[in-house]
Amino acid sequence: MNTTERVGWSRIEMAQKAALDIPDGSYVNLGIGMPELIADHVPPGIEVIYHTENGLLGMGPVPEPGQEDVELINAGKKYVTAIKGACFFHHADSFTMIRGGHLDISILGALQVCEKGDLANWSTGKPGAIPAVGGAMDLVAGVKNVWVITDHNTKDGQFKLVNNCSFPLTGKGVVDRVYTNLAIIEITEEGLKVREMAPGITFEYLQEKTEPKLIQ
Amino acid sequence: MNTTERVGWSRIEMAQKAALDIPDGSYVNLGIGMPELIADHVPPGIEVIYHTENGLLGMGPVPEPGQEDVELINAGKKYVTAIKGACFFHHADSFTMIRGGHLDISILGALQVCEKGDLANWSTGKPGAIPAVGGAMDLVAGVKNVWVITDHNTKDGQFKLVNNCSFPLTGKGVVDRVYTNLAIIEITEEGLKVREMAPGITFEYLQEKTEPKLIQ
Amino acid sequence: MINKLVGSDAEAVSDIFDGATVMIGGFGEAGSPIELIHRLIDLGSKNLTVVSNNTGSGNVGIAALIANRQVRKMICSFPRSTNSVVFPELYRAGEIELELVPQGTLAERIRAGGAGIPAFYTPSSVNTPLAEGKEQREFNGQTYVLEYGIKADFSLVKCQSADRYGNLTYNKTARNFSPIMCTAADITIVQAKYMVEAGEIDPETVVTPGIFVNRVVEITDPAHESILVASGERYPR
Amino acid sequence: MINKLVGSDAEAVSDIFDGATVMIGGFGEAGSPIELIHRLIDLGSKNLTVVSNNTGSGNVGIAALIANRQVRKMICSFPRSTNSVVFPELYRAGEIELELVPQGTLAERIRAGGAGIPAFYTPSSVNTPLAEGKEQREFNGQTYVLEYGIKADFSLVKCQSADRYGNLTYNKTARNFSPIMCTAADITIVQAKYMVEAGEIDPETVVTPGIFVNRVVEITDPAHESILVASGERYPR
Repeated sequence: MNTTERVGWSRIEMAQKAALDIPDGSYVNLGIGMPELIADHVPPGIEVIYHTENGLLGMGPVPEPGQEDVELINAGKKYVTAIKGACFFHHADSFTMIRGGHLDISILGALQVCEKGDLANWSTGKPGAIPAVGGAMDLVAGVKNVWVITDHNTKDGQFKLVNNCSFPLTGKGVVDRVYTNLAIIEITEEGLKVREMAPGITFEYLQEKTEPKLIQ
Repeated sequence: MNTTERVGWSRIEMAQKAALDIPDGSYVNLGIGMPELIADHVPPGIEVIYHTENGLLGMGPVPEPGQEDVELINAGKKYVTAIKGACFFHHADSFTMIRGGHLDISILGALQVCEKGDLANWSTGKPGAIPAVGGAMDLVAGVKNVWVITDHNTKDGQFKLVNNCSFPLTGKGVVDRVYTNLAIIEITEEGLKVREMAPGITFEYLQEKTEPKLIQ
Repeated sequence: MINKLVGSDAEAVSDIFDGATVMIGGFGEAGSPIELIHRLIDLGSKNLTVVSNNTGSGNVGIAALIANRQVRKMICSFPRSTNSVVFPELYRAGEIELELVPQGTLAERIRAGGAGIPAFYTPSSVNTPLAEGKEQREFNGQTYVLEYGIKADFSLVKCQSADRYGNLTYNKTARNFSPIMCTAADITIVQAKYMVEAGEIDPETVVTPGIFVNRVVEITDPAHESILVASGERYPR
Repeated sequence: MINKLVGSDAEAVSDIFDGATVMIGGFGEAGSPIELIHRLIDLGSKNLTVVSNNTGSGNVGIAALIANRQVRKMICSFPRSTNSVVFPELYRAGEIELELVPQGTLAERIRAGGAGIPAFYTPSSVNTPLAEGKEQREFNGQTYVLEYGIKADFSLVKCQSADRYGNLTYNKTARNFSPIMCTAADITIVQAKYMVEAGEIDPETVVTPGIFVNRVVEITDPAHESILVASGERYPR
């Protein structure tokens, strides 16, 4: 398998696809990494409020150079800004929002997602790896809709959409939808249902890159 | 028994006695009724911070006439003021202070106190009585020191310091000290220990007015 | 654009259904959302379970809601106060149910409901009649009672300032149960004394973040329960 | 007169004993009380259990405390970050213990410890390795895991403004764990950027009420972890 050539949607296009699905007025938590790109692609006229679990509702864009504030950061510890109408709060209140089901959408990265919606995204379980979980287990347990945005396969061509996760779980049966470079896939009672495929991607190709049987 | 003539300390004197025992810098919650009198008798030079469980730390004295604010009240729903350095908070935070053991002293009224420190102060258990508990059970469960201030006997001469409470309990083994019109009594492992008697009160008289055996 | 301001108090409460659980902010009259309660009386929804620290006084506000026979059950800590006549009469007549909860346990149960915590252990009420029939357990040699989170279909609260996002501030001890009730309801309905522009409330001083609020109605000059009671007001008149 | 201001940061931490449990505020560098941590390094107390979301970066602050072999065990959610080398090395060598806790569970356990709640149920971590060996229970058909409140002997936090009563405000996302840590320790020690007169902080906007604070020291110009790390600073030098 050629692992250097990118197939299907670019990272930006993936973020655009996810951004288009966010309803107006949603409260959204974006995970570290690729999910962060999504905020840049929400269409004009749609107002989305971003929550960052370290204590800010109403997170704004990255600050202008020179305007960074070491005490205004997001969960990825990057500098951010606060919109007009934002508010700050402590961690117990922040996770009241998460665990209490007040957020509409959590968009996360993934190591593996299984056809039942199990998510593994915090640890490869390798000996010597430093386990670090952060807020991921709280997000998947509490937020109403959990979306994953990830490359369809690993860099060395392994499945990320699997029959059963081999890595330690973040949560069981929690993922509702997956955005990859190849397709948008809904996790349904019946299994993985393909909603949309990237231009040039055939169903057969997609199935080849996916361990569980897909529903067209 | 003559029930109209008051014996021993006046209510003011009882409040003075209790006030003198409050260490400088204490955080204190005063119950509704007689305990409220205590704040007026703390000696100059002693700073006490009053907590009222409806959401104010740093409660000040009763406002000047005409200065009442219907949104600044204490747990007894009376108008109060706030000192410089006060703060307002919601009920879950207020009972974090109480249940979490952050308050130094809770001073309450009582229907009955038993020699093991059980307190009954919220219900006579009579049919037709409307049960109402408020914050009393939280206060006795959480505050470091629980003091009771009460007349030594009921208006019709019944014991209030009893072998066993007949009224429904507020808490078991929670009272540390009782201030009455006749005496100041410590609740100890050995039983009720008389620390001080009001002028003119003999130990024999005090024992006669008290069901459990007193320790001199 | 997010804008939680609704046109009227009547509209704000219009979907409170028969059998709903409704949390109502306030400790005594401080923080009691009288106008929202009166619109709920106008609406006439029946068989409500009401979670509120008290049962009101006189014949206005919560007391009037109870008098109008809209409340099947009260969950509260102190259903008795000066000028409180409506609840005691119905309770003695066996016509209203009461779940009496210690005030701190009530607060914690509401907070737990809002925070996704189904149950917790507390030392309050152990060895008292209010712990009877409840599961108990020892931790570090001390006994605790298991209590459950409470959630509501609706919360009705009064605040001081609100913006279009639903960010709220309160006034002094009128804050009491309202911030936690905002977190524990499917639909939180707020009457605000002042509507302000987004950003006018310093982000450091927001008490209720807007995520917990669904609807805000501006009531610039809210009635005060004690003044209504003193003047013998009844609702409905 | 109540006055919680103490003379120096060294004095503020001087009774932190060997074997103590110490909560340290901060999420990454935001809110990390570097000066108090460095004074704890000067003091040299050993066998500490440290509760903090992260394990620090570079060779200053929490990372330096760990590097100085004062920490027996870390209770945290994310012991890994850019420029984090000290903890990973010791952890791989089996020379420091780790209790990994989901971030929201960590926050709730600290809050519970401060609020007198010995234990609670949470949905977070169910069906994951972090729930293994823990008691589980169903409520309304969903599975939850039992988690315990955490208390500490000391909490070290950084705030923005403080008065003599110990009332505190914070700065933006530097607030994070500090308000709940203040409630959960026997002795809460605070480094404040500004000491202000009692009453200067609006009573509506106090974030940590003074009852939760024992000692305050003014550190007008606190160091920033990222700047120290970028310039290759080590503590002790």
